[in-house]
Amino acid sequence: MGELLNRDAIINLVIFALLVAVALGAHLAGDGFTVTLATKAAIFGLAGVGLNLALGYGGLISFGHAAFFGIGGYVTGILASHASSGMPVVTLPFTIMGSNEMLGIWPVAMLAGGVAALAIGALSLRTSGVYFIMVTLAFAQMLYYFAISWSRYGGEDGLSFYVRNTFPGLNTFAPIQYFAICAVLLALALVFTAVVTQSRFGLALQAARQNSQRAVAVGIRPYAIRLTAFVLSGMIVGLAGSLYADLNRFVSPAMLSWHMSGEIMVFVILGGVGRLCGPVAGAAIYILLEHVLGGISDYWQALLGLLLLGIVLFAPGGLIGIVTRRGRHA
Amino acid sequence: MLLAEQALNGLQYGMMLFLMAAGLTLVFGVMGLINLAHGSLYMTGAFACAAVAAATGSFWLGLVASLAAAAAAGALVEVAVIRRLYARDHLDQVLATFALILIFSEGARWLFGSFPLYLKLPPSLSGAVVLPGGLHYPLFRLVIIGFGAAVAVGLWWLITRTRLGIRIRAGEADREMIGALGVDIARLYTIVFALGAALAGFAGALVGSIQSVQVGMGEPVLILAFVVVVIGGIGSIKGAFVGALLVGMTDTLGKALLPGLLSQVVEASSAKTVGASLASVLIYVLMAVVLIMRPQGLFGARG
Amino acid sequence: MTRLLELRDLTASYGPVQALFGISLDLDEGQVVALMGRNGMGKTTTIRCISRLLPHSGGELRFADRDLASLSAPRVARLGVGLVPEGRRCFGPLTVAENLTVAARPGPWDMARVCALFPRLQERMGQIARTLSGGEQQMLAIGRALMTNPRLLILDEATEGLAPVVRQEIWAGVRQLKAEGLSILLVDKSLSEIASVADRAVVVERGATVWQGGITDLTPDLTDRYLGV
Amino acid sequence: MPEPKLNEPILEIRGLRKAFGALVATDDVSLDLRPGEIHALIGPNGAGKSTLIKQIVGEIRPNSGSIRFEGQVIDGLDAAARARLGLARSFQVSSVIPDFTVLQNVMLAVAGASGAVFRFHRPALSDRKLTEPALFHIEQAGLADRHLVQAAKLSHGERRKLEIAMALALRPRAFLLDEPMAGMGLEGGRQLTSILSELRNEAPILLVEHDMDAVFALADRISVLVYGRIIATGSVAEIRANPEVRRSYLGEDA
Amino acid sequence: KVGMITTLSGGGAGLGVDTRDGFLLALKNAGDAAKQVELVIEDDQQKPDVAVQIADKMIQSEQVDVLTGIVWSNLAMAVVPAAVAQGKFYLSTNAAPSQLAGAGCNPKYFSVSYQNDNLHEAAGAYATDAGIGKMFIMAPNYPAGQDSLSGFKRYYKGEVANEVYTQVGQTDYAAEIAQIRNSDADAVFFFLPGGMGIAFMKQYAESGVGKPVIGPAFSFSQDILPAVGDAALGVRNTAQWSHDLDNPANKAFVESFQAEYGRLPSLYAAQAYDTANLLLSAVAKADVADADAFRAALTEADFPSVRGKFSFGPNQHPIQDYYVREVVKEGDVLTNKIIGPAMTDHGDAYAEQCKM
Ligand SMILES: Nc1ncnc2c1ncn2[C@@H]1O[C@H](COP(=O)(O)OP(=O)(O)OP(=O)(O)O)[C@@H](O)[C@H]1O
Ligand SMILES: Nc1ncnc2c1ncn2[C@@H]1O[C@H](COP(=O)(O)OP(=O)(O)OP(=O)(O)O)[C@@H](O)[C@H]1O
Ligand SMILES: [Mg+2]
Ligand SMILES: [Mg+2]
Repeated sequence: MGELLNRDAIINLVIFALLVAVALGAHLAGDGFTVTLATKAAIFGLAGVGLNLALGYGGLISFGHAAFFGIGGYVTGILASHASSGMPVVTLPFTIMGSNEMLGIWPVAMLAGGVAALAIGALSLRTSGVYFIMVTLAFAQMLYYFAISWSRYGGEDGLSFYVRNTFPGLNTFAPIQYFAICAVLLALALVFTAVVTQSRFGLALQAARQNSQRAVAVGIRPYAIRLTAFVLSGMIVGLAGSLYADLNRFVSPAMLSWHMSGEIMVFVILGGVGRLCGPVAGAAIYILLEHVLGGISDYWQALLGLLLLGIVLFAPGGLIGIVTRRGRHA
Repeated sequence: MLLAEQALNGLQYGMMLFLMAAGLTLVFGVMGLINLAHGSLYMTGAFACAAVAAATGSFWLGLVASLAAAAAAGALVEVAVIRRLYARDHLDQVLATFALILIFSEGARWLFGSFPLYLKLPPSLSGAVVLPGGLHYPLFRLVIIGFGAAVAVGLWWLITRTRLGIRIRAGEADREMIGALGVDIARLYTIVFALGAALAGFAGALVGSIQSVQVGMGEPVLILAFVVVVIGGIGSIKGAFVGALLVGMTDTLGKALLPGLLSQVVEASSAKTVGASLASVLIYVLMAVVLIMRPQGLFGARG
Repeated sequence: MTRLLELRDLTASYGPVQALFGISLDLDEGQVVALMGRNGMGKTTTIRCISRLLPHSGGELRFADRDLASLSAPRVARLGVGLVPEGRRCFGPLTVAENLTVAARPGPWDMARVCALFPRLQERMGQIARTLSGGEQQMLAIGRALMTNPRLLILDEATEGLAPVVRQEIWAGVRQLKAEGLSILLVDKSLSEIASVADRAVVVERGATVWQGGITDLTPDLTDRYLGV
Repeated sequence: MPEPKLNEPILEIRGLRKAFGALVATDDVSLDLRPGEIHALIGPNGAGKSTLIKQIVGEIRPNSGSIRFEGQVIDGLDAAARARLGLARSFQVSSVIPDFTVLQNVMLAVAGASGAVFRFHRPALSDRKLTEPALFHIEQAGLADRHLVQAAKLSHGERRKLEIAMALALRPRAFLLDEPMAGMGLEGGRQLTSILSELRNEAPILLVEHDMDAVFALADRISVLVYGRIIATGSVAEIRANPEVRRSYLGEDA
Repeated sequence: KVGMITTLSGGGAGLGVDTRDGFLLALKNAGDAAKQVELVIEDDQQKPDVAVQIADKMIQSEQVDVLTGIVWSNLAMAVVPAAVAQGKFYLSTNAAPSQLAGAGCNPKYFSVSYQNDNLHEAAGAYATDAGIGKMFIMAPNYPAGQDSLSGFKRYYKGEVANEVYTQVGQTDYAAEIAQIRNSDADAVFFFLPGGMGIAFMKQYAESGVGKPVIGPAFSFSQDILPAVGDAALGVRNTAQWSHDLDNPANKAFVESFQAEYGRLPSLYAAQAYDTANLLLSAVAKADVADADAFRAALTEADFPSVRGKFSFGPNQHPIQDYYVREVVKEGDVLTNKIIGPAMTDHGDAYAEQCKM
């Protein structure tokens, strides 16, 4: 087993290094846009890593993670827009001012994502299987429709905040520097996931996924375990949402839509469910395909569909599964 | 009077939802396959109907074409793709059928272009009739109610009263075992999937003729259909039926009554928009409440 | 007597892991053959191959003068192989009645006869199989296989979890089936019962046939060596 | 928790009742389990034995009646809490974590029993507090050379052994074993018989079993459950001699 | 160098395709004069985030000077502010949200279409002129919908019988139609873009309610009419353009469009056609590199508009005439016919908030 673990570790390192190399190479070649694409891949990868914690390790097939992504994004957008207008976000019961400091925004975005995940998870986890998929979707849809009609922050039109938030010592507007921020956060999330999933908690989480009756019989409460994983997952995805808002300097209800949930899910499945770097590989490939195929034809989505289909049918372990030549694992 | 009409509307909307969800109930509820491409089959039926109706001038031929085209597409998809997915977990099904959506949508756009198509009701089905009590009501909507009820009864009978239905459910419980007992479940599933597809296509044609026939028309339907099936309880035809009516009623009455109710409490101008926002999330609230109270849906066996 | 089932040096694998290394087994029409061996030696795997639930990778597999290698599981079942699998595997969401009818084929076994064999099932006809007691499920699994009116009945630990009285009934049933001319392949741990009903025994060890012969030739030193008794 | 006095029951069931619709599966059952004993629970299929175990471990709620465990009323506790108090059960139909190896399965039981599953940093696989006891119990259950095999790839009998290893790993105050002999094979059954007769010194066992050889060899006391009611409790000899039990359960065998 | 970001895939692709085709047609018709213009086109999939990234790419990698083509307001809000902040010109072929007309106006941002409220205002003005006493008004519950109803009310002097907000993406309107039937309104005004409008019109026609309907051109534009079918016949709708507008530029446009693509042009095609011609007129007069001169050249709006007269107001939004059209059948083809003016030389309500 140790040997295999090592091989997995190497693959994980290679994937991450590839992403960084692409961004650096593009930067040196003066191709800012490719750096932006790599940044997008890193951010979506981060969202996927977050979802993977719930979905891959916990078996919680959430079709509503766009909710946390969007919440992270809106927190960022709202704080940033208040920072530029100088108006406080709320005055009662205490005053919260806007902020355009990433270091200030991130914790709020994660907290908001976590709180939302706590609320949604606490209710949704009463159900299981397909019902869980649908309840999580329902909660995300509620937020989506709410955001569409919430005219104070742009409603369907979304909320634009023109300039990227700041990070001490860096020029966040330079694509490569912003990429660096995202890549470091992604790396931290990967390390965090790796540690957590191998801990006792990770063992219990995976056990609860596969056979909760058995988990109960050895004294583990699956509900508490799952809820914890769901909240951690929501926090990571919230952070990703914040980064994504900053990438575009814009948030809109599209971040909360079921398409977004579906896409995050696709990254995870594409890369390989329950594999550490799977979502990163999945997001990177998806963006690459979208980009390459988009240049080939107007009907590129059909090509993308065919490719995805090929992967599901012939490489059930996702992309990483192809590399390791193994099916899905725990 | 208005309330009566709205109640009738709710009933009719529910029936329409059931018609849209019927094929899904079969494939998702009974066979246990998450088929996101259900909306694509629905779209296929609508396009086939529109194309054939335009070519021949006959709505009825179009309806036949919708059944045939969707069933054929369904059978093809089952044999080429879905068949390999039964044994996989839900995630693979999600990804594969998501891919199918992309292929179907772009394929339809390639064949029919990006502009919505036209489906016209034949004169014998159009216009409004006067119901007892003096209510004017569109004839076609009454027809939809009739179709919905007929499909509900037919499906219920098929699933619970025929050996085909028992075998499908057995296959869903333990596919390998039913094969070991001599039932060729693969062919059975192809048939059932094609049947589900045909129902979807049929619904697409009917609903398309009072809405619009265009690329992407299947997506909102898809989510609604899932909501309906899940509220009712997976695997239960009765549940899907009740779920559809419940969702139809909730949505219609919510839209009709909430803004008015709210404007009695809060100041009028924002009441309209707030009320409308609430109405639009109402069915999701309904679903969440139902599932939190009864985690296996209204009529579901256990999850 | 005609040869009904014949396995010659059968090999099979689960993915990369080989589980069968050479199983040979003969069963004549009307015979009862016991397949014996310790836990994990390949009894169930052999049965899965016969039912074509697991493709074999080498050797020969014939049933009723046909090579089964190219046939699907449902085809083999329709040729007359009735399986009572290890662990029952009743269709949980279906009722008892539905479980019995789902794969029924015409023949001497029908609902009435199965109920006569297991009165307990008669009482629980409308109950969802998932909620049956373990023993009730076992009866249901046997009844379900009988309803397909097989030529060869395969019982993989079919008396597991049954109360002694019921177990005796099942053995009585097996003897009755045998008397009616049904061929039976069975796996069980009760040596005394096997001795009383089986004609032949096949002993497997680490996925290979190590002994096969008449049941009377199965001496205590053999059972000691291969079954750990 | 106060140490229970010798011979005071560890587990005490009083007036338990559970109905599924019209069917009364547990009908006013009272039963106890004393230190150091193996108390066998036998009865026809569908008598309500598994249902009774499920009520004791908290998987299903009785309609009425009460359960005391080591002097404490546990009616309000959920299944996980009861397991952590020291009620270990094995399942009639093997229930293991399919993707885990044998070792991981047993480690899970060790971790669960310790109550400390909310640990996020230390890698579990190299945590000797988990691996050492786990390996010990695997050995005990007779699976020694199979500890790195995925549970899904075990044969039926091996999985039954894993089930036992997990119960052992919980280091419980009482065992509730639902047909542990089933599927064990002759050799495995013999091994298990000797494991169980040792085990009773660690914690008493409520043993549901249809294998009468094992029951008669092991049991200190036997209770017979028929249609949800206990119709007799007594020593092996008493039960074997009971005509009612012979008729409804044992048959001509005994 | 011009970058066009528009919707070419997915459900909303029809509008983007017409935008692209109209624009390309203008370049083609211009012949050599268009040589100076290099056009790159990208699909935004109707997703704001994709649009932003394409804009980034066009600005960073491809170094375009002018951006154009976005169909949807929410995408425009995502792209335009950042693009003009980076010194690029943006010429809108369609979307023109109020934020960009008022306080958020920018010297580099021009709307060649209208301001979003305009068509609704024109409908309001028409309803007043036509002497309709009570109106039932309806729009989806999102900012553009809310703007549309306030735009309508701005110029409607009669009484609003009921104001209803529907769900975005709603496809069944039985409940609203029942409300219309039971209200004492004399006519209905609705703004329901895309498939929503098609569904509403068909269901309304089936319902037999029969109250006259007024709407902005979107639900009756040439790309959608075939799908609505005869249900649209007789509906009055407001627009700043129609294919039967009588001026030479328009005649040439409609003819060449039909010749090139084999279908009637829609409003979006016309707007894009005008946008391209505006651009060409400015390119002929000034170098893009000289932003001030280029802007001045754009402001003159010295091009033959298919709408006849066309000029820019102080916030660089059009001042133009709006017409009432009626849906008619010409042979087998449903199309619009102008029946009269709704407003003349109309600007927009936000111009005074614009400080430029
Ligand atoms: N699904 C599987 N994947 C991989 N290996 C398997 C699988 N099922 C069984 N095996 C292996 O194949 C070998 C034979 O197993 P089999 O189930 O045939 O044994 P058995 O003789 O029936 O034992 P038992 O008496 O315990 O039921 C065992 O070593 C087991 O570990
Ligand atoms: N959820 C349920 N709904 C309805 N009936 C049930 C349910 N669970 C169990 N039963 C019934 O209750 C009775 C007792 O079942 P139980 O599983 O306790 O029997 P058992 O004594 O363990 O039998 P066995 O020895 O065969 O395992 C059976 O008749 C069973 O069918
Ligand atoms: Mg076996
Ligand atoms: Mg039991």
